[in-house]
Amino acid sequence: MTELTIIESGAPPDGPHLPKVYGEFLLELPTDLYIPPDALEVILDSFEGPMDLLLYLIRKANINILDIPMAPLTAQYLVYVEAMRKSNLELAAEYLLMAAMLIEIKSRLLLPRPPRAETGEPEDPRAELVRRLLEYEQMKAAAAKLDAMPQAGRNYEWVTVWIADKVVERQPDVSLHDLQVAWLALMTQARVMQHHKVRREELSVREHMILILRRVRGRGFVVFEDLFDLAAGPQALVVSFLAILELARESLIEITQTEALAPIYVRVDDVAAI
Amino acid sequence: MLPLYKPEDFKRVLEAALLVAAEPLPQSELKKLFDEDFDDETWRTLLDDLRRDWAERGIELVQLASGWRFQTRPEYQPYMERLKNEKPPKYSRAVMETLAIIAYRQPVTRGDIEDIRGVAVSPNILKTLEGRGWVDTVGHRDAPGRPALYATTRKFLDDLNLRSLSELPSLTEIERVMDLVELPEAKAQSLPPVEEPAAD
Amino acid sequence: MLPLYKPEDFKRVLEAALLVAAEPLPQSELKKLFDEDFDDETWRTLLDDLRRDWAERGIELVQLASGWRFQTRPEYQPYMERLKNEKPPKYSRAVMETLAIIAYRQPVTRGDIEDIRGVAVSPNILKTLEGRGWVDTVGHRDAPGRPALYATTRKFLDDLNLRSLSELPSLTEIERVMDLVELPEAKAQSLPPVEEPAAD
Repeated sequence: MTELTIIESGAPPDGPHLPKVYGEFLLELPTDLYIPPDALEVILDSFEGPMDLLLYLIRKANINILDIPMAPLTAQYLVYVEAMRKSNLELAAEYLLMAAMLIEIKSRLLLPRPPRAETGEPEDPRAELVRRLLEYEQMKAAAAKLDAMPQAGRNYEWVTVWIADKVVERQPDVSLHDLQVAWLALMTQARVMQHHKVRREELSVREHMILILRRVRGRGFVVFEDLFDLAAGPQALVVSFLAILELARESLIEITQTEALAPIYVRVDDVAAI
Repeated sequence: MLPLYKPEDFKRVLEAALLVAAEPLPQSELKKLFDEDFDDETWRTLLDDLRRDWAERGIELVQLASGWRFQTRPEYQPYMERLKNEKPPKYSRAVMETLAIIAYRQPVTRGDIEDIRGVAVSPNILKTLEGRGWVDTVGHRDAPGRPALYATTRKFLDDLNLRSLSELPSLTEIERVMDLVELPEAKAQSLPPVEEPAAD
Repeated sequence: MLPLYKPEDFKRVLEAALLVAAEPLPQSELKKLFDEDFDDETWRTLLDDLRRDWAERGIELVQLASGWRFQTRPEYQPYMERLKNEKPPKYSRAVMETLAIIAYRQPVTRGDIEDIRGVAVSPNILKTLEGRGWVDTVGHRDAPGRPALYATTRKFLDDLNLRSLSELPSLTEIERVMDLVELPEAKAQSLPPVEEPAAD
């Protein structure tokens, strides 16, 4: 913590031409007050409050913020407030509060200061004001920095590509493992129940049974030879033949031949159902 | 302002504008992008060129009645769906068992499935599988009531990434797994722990 | 479902998902896209690779507080604005100062903000910031009237292209701009040369 040790710099008014505001002499004419009266209102409106106005005055006059000459600053501030009061009746109460605070600080500077309990050093009546001014100025600068940062919608845009119509409702995913698990559960159950014999057999026969059923379905009589894909190789032919025999055994197809050496026809007897 | 010289520069601006737009952009709107007053052919070339750039991607540039827009390709849709905060749907055990029976024992009737599962098969189960396009009727068994015969479809194979039914995990394998799982349990139950397990 | 084999395939899905997303996507969300369980390094490679693909374009892939997102490059904004029907909101100094105080001093009550700014904070200012989704109430101070405590949101970070609050311009840096470095000098000037400055 840096202690503020500030030498009182309020000089007594000298010269008869200095204006008086609230009974105080202005030490110097504010250099920035020569503004056309209608413009004044606009400028005053641009202040964000008493802190902003005070900072403006301090920075404009190039005063060291750690060593504020209270008398001229207070005087200048009051000139502005007076101008605001004249042009705008609804002067925010904060401005008047600040005016009172400035006058209070100024008068305390003139009195002997009681030493502070902790350090034994006298507290500068301006310390709290300086702390607040610095904090406000810091936040004001931070606001300007934030405003300068790229902002969505102002400096860049979010990309959002249209999602094509939700054609498909989400379907459960099924993996081979899921099937295996389901089958396993069935097997376990079947063993427990001991009344269903599960045969081990070549799947490809079953697959060919379905292929043949699909080929024959709805077509009435199909020539037996047409059910074989000669290009598929001898193994496939054998499997196809086994499949046809199995289909016949399960009464799923009907195989007919009117006489020896006549064409063999295969038929699915599902006309009634279709 | 970023200066635009080459056709590529214009395409970049056009691309960015289309990726950002919330609505399809008609050509009249796109024209606002550039000071240059391109003729229709130039616009067509620019847009076609851009569309080609995206030919191999998950997003495509399409022309609709109301203008141009980028949208997802349907094939990518399932992946996009995954990011929606929903739990993936799951089939019930009954559905999965029915599917397994149809896959391994096809063609089967509902009665066959009920025999194996030991419970009645609700019509909803078969409807679910038919709705998915995984199962359909391939005929009717020549038996009282002429029950429908169910089998799995080509879509079932495709969706499970199989070339043929013979690529399903073989039952022998499944049963071996089952034996391994079941054996210790059965043994433990039937034999007192002190005795040596008898070879079977 | 479109099968994915090569890294390129995964990148396409990732790209599509990021282009489509309405919100920035964190890695935890991106992981849902694939069945494969990639490690962090693989993710980093995929995302970096994708970012490089877009290096020369009007759109860039950025990492924000809440995840990854595609956005236009600021250089392209003047062109994007030509297609916008409404101007982006321009915030008053009062709004920006309030935002700065909340951002740097959070959590703060309205009273804290008023103390710093020296003026009453109109309800509209906080409403503007809450409406934009940049600020919200995170609790109440245990004080008379139980005033609400305000803090900035994740969206605030996202919209300002930040990954965390620590990426805000540092106050030290801001103070340097404000000439506070003058401090030791000012002290030296105001103190009589014989006295030693108190050690702190």
